[in-house]
Amino acid sequence: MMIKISLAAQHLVKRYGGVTALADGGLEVRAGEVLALMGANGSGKSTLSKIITGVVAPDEGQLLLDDREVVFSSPQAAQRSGIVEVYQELSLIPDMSVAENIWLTHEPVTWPGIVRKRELLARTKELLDLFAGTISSSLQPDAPVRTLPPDEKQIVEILKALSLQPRIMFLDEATASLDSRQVERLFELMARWKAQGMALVFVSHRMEEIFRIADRATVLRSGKTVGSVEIARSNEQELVDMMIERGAVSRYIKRSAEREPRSTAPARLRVENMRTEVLRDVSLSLHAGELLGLGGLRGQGQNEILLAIFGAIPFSGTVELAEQRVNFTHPRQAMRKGVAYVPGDRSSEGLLPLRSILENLQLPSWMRYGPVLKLGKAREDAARIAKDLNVVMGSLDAPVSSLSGGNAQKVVLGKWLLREPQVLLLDDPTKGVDVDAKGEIYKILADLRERGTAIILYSSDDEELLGLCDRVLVLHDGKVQAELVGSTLTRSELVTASMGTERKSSV
Amino acid sequence: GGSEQGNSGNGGNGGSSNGPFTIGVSNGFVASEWRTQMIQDMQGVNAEYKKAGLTKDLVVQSADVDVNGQIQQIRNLINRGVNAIIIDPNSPTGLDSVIKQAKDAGITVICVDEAVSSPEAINVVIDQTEWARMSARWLAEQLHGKGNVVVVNGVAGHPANEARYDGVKEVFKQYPGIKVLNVVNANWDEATGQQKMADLLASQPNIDGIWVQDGMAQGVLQAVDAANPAKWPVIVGEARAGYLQLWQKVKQKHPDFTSYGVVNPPGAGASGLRVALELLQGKKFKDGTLKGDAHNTLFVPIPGKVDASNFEQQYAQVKDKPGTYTLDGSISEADAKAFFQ
Amino acid sequence: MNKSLKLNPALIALLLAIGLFVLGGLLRPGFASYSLAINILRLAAFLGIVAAGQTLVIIGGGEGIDLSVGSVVTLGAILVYHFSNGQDALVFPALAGAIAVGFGIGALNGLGVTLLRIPPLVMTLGMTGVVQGLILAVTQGALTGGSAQLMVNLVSSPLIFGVPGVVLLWLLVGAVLWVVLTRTPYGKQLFAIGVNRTTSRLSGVRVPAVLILTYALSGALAALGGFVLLGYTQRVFLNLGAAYTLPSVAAVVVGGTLLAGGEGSYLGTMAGALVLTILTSLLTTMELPESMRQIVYGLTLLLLLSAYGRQRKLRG
Amino acid sequence: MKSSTAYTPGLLRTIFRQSYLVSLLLLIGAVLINYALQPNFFRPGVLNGNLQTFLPLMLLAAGQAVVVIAGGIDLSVGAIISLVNVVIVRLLGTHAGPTEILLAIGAGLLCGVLAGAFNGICVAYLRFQPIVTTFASSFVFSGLALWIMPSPGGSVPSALMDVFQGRLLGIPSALLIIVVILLLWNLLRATRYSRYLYAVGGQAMSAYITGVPVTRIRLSSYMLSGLMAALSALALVLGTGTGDPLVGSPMTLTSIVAVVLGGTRLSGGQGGVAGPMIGAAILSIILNIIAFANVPTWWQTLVNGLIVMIALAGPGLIALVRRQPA
Ligand SMILES: Nc1ncnc2c1ncn2[C@@H]1O[C@H](COP(=O)(O)OP(=O)(O)OP(=O)(O)O)[C@@H](O)[C@H]1O
Ligand SMILES: Nc1ncnc2c1ncn2[C@@H]1O[C@H](COP(=O)(O)OP(=O)(O)OP(=O)(O)O)[C@@H](O)[C@H]1O
Ligand SMILES: [Mg+2]
Ligand SMILES: [Mg+2]
Repeated sequence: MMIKISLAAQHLVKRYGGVTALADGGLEVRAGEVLALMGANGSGKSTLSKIITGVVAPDEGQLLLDDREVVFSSPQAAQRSGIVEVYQELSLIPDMSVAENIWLTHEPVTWPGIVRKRELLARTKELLDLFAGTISSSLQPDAPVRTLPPDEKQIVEILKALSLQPRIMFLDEATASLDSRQVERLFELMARWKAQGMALVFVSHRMEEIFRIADRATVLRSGKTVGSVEIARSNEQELVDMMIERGAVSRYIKRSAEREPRSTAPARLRVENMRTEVLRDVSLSLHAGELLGLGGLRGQGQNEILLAIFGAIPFSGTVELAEQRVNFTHPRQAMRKGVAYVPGDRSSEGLLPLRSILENLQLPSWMRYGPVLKLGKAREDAARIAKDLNVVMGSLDAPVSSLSGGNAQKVVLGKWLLREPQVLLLDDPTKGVDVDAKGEIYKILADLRERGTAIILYSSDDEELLGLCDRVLVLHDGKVQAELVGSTLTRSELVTASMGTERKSSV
Repeated sequence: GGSEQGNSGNGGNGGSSNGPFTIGVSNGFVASEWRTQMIQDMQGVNAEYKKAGLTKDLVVQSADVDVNGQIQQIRNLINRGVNAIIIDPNSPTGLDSVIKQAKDAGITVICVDEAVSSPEAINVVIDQTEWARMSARWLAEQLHGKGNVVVVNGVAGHPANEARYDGVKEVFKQYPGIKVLNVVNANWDEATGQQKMADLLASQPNIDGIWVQDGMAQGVLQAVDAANPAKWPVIVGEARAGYLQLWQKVKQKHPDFTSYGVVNPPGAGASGLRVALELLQGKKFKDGTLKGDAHNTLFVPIPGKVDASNFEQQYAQVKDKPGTYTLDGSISEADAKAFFQ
Repeated sequence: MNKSLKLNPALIALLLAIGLFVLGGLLRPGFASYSLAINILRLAAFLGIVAAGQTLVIIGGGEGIDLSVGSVVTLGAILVYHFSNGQDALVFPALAGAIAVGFGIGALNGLGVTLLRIPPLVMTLGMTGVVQGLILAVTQGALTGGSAQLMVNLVSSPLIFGVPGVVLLWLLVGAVLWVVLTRTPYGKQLFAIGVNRTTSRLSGVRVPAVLILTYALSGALAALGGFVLLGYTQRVFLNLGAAYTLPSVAAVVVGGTLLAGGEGSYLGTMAGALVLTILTSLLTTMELPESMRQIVYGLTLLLLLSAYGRQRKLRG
Repeated sequence: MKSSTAYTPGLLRTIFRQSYLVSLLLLIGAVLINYALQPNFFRPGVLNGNLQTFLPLMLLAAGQAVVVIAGGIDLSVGAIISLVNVVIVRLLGTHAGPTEILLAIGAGLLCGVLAGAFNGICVAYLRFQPIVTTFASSFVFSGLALWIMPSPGGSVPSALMDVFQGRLLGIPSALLIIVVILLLWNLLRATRYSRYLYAVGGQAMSAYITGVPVTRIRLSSYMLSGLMAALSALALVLGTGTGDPLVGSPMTLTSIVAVVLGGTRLSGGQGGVAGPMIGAAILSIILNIIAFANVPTWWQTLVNGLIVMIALAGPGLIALVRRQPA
């Protein structure tokens, strides 16, 4: 049983050259409570938590642990005081096994530092069992982390933090890449830990999660802590108003009823029995100005469909664009034919961190500006699109890494909108994007749809699918489990279809 | 495990016999025209002996290897059961133990181009120190015993380099008027020599003489020619086709230009081969033939030099040769026999 | 990370070069002379031209590095020497041939790196062995040919203000590479690949093609380097280029290009080549034993590295 | 995309996980060819002699591998060999007794570790880029070597050399050393420290925020490499019986080729030490094969280069063939 403790962070400041990541950050959390840390993208949530867990050195401010001032010069120091974090961008070593990752730095050892392998595996098994039923059979203690899908990586990251038997645990967008069952399980566990007297700080952009799990919420706005509220005595509107200056809340923009998709017209995109390592005979068709959703649990092959259409992975089956058989073996060919793909993993698949916003926006399009580039023209076009998407940035020449999540995502979208694609493939474009930016992205999608762009949207957020899409294909185990449209396009239908007829193999 | 090597050679027992013998060659540095010419010379001489039924084909092992790699080369030759091994050593002392193993296996070991300390081997070399003294003396005399000299050496720490420079220092000691301004190492690389010389000329206007080892003189002369100082320094040269051709070219512009090149013959290898065969046929050296600390060194005469007196005919010989050809010379079979009882 | 340090490394390198030159003048009267300055420019030009391809390869990222440049320099020189055979008329055909061969060897490097996934460092190192072997096998050590007067004039003799042609040629290469890197789709894509290959591929960049082209260009530029070096030495030698391999990498890094790839410039490399050449010349002209020269050279290089090209802090 | 090589469970995996599998097969192949060309290859004397010549590079490759695993690279190992080599021989002096011998060897090893520490401090604490840092430091070390011993010379007590060239506990000394090194590595592999090495090489930032003392681990990897270089130098001293200020430099790049041949990626965080040692042996055996296959003089360098290239390309070719059908 853990002793009661409390942690208070006061007036923390962190600057990166020009950027001020955190202007006046603070929070207070006690044993046995879940504190929600909320705020728009780039408001400083991750920075605040990283300072407290010793990863980032603050420029100003102080930490009080049980009312005594403490300074953490390194992550180990924080860990020694029982403070750990589930990092937003994870802290796993790809080439090492699940067990090695979870126990790194605190392996059970005998003299002289020899690791007790058997005990290590046993203890790892215990931890994994906490998520039994929500994870695949391939998540074994000795599986290399490299081979795991994102959700299972996230789970390993959570267990890694837990294995340190913390007194205070930060979860920075730990649910962003989990599917609904895994989120359920995590919440059960969090409730248990809370009962055992652990203090939890929970970062998420999903309102419903906040209202389910959190006791209190502390809200950050552009680097400042603007206040804390008792969840029980608050509501979504209040929180959103605290998070963003303008009260404008995002609204899902449904297709205006009169302009139903002209199913009679020939399909813009048709896919027949597509097979890959994951997919098993997937067929679909998509009309101009239609927004088709892909639903279901994570990793059921949704992103394989998008990648295959985009020519990024090999597959068997046929793809037709505007009734013409195409056979893309490289994204370049798809791109040339007006197909665009927004990948799921912004930082590692969508952006060039070191390079400027301009170069990120123009990467697919340089060829258009002549053998010797007309940079003026390129800059104009980029500036225009950045304005359309109202990307909040210093200048086009600022490194894209200086943008917060939401704005970075707009840049990824923008680089394709510059090419006015006929078919737009989106892999969870609002993952880890704040309410405000989400709203803007929804609006962009609606405009594109009005202009006749055919869109396929995969989202891990069911609300989004229900709110935005004309049609939703629910995938399970590499097959289309159900097609939901009109009256059948409801939450309950979606959830039941997601689970598939038979449950996933559970260890 | 030298003793175990003993039985690993087939017929590797020296003593008196009349072949045909298998001769192994170990060369540890290939990126050098001098070494390639050395091997070609040996193959030429071996062809004679082969016709005479005295030898089989040479077993040549030639690769860029470190000392250790050359030890491996020699071990392989031992394991092939050759009758004699001719080594152009990468190290004067590092091969001693493997040479002993060869000896234990009854193999005759000859070192050429550069002497080794192992008493089990016979060194067939020119006297590198004397080779250097000759040109140093010439330079000192040209300068009438006084002037500022820069020295362009080969690879610092390489035994041949040190041996030669010792000779030079020895000579200059006798001429107190000669002041060595600077010593640079150009690693026996013409391009490097040219660049370093260019730097020296640009930064030191008062150079009266240049002593340079072979393999770099061409570059040095080119640098001087390019800088074309008001008063040309006296330049020690080398006995290579490329240098003589350049010499000829310079003479057009500066009729009074003269230089001096001492032959460092790649034929040393061939000389070594001849000595090896005498030994294989059981001959014994005349007393006093072998010199050096270990009394294992046979100094073959330095075949000659190029200077103003004989430049014309020497040049005539090489004017159509590739620039990398080195004036050569190796002892005849008769010369070789003369060393033996 | 640290903006103040990122402030245009090329400029820093150039200042360093000038600083070193002045320092040389103080340490050694006669060092900061016009003739030596010209001489340094000429020597820097050789290194700079060889390091041009190296810059491209390193910017391309993925541990990109080309250790075959030295051997290709030698090969290029040998080819020009042999096929031009001293006749002005044949110089440019021979040069074209040499560059084509260099291009081909580079392309092989590229294929090995992309298709066979051989780490660039060992791929290009292995290629060095193959090229050197080819030279020996074909020439059997007898390097025949001649260097045409035209070539000698082009490289050695002063054109304007005593500035030799090779320096102007170097500036030309510099200008072309500046355009290539900052004003062409290829350049933009090369930087993109250097930062993130997945993103690049998913943005329609043909990563392998760009990389193969890059290594090929490196080979071609190395062959060009062999040509100019031949114009200087007027004779070929089996190890003519060997001395340029690792310095070319050092020049790129001293020029502020990240070995990790995705960031850098050829202007920086040019400044880097100057820095290294000045340092070598300075050490040559000082009366030091070789051992001291080496130690000082190494320590100074380390000092230069401390100015920039440092990796990001672990703790933000 | 998730370039995740599919995860194969069970026994198969444990076999295929061995990073040195390919190199081991290559070694067996090379040995067989060598044996075919040189029937007396397995004679104890011959084998022992070969092992003695392979040993220095094998030790060097092992040290290089440690740095590479930890995400670095060391271009100064050759220079460290030269430095240690001359230090040992200088201290041995003319006729060394047991104390001088111990002193010399101890000082030599210490010297190697210090040189490694110098690299490590530059890379880990000052955060210079490894390749150029070690390239620069190599000048410092070889300069020191030249300063200590301007030209080759010195000698080693023959008793000492006989121990090395003969047998210890009935086993050829070289073989014994190789076995001991491999055992030590396996021991190390089971410790927490080795996991730190792999973590730092695999993902330094993740390792750091997990609490791995990244800076210290990087430093230690270079010190280990320095130590192995010193051992390699010792093996050279005992093999050649002399000091030579230039002896090491040709070995640097070869050691890196050996590491890669041994299936250890230069990107770090993967592989091992056994593979690189095997790689080193392969490189040396290639020389034997060329020697006994009667390759014409002028073709030896080319043949050598081609064999090495093929050996390097092997795994890639297999993978390529595998990729095609997909
Ligand atoms: N290492 C860094 N260098 C420069 N700027 C940074 C760095 N880390 C964060 N920032 C900036 O500081 C601000 C806060 O970033 P932080 O990641 O804390 O926001 P966040 O609330 O976690 O956003 P999200 O919800 O997208 O995770 C952002 O504007 C970000 O661009
Ligand atoms: N593995 C580690 N464990 C604990 N602290 C670390 C570790 N690595 C780095 N740090 C800390 O992170 C910070 C950055 O590392 P480093 O020491 O290289 O920076 P620094 O020395 O302050 O930078 P500079 O040399 O520019 O002053 C330092 O405060 C260092 O103490
Ligand atoms: Mg965050
Ligand atoms: Mg963020």
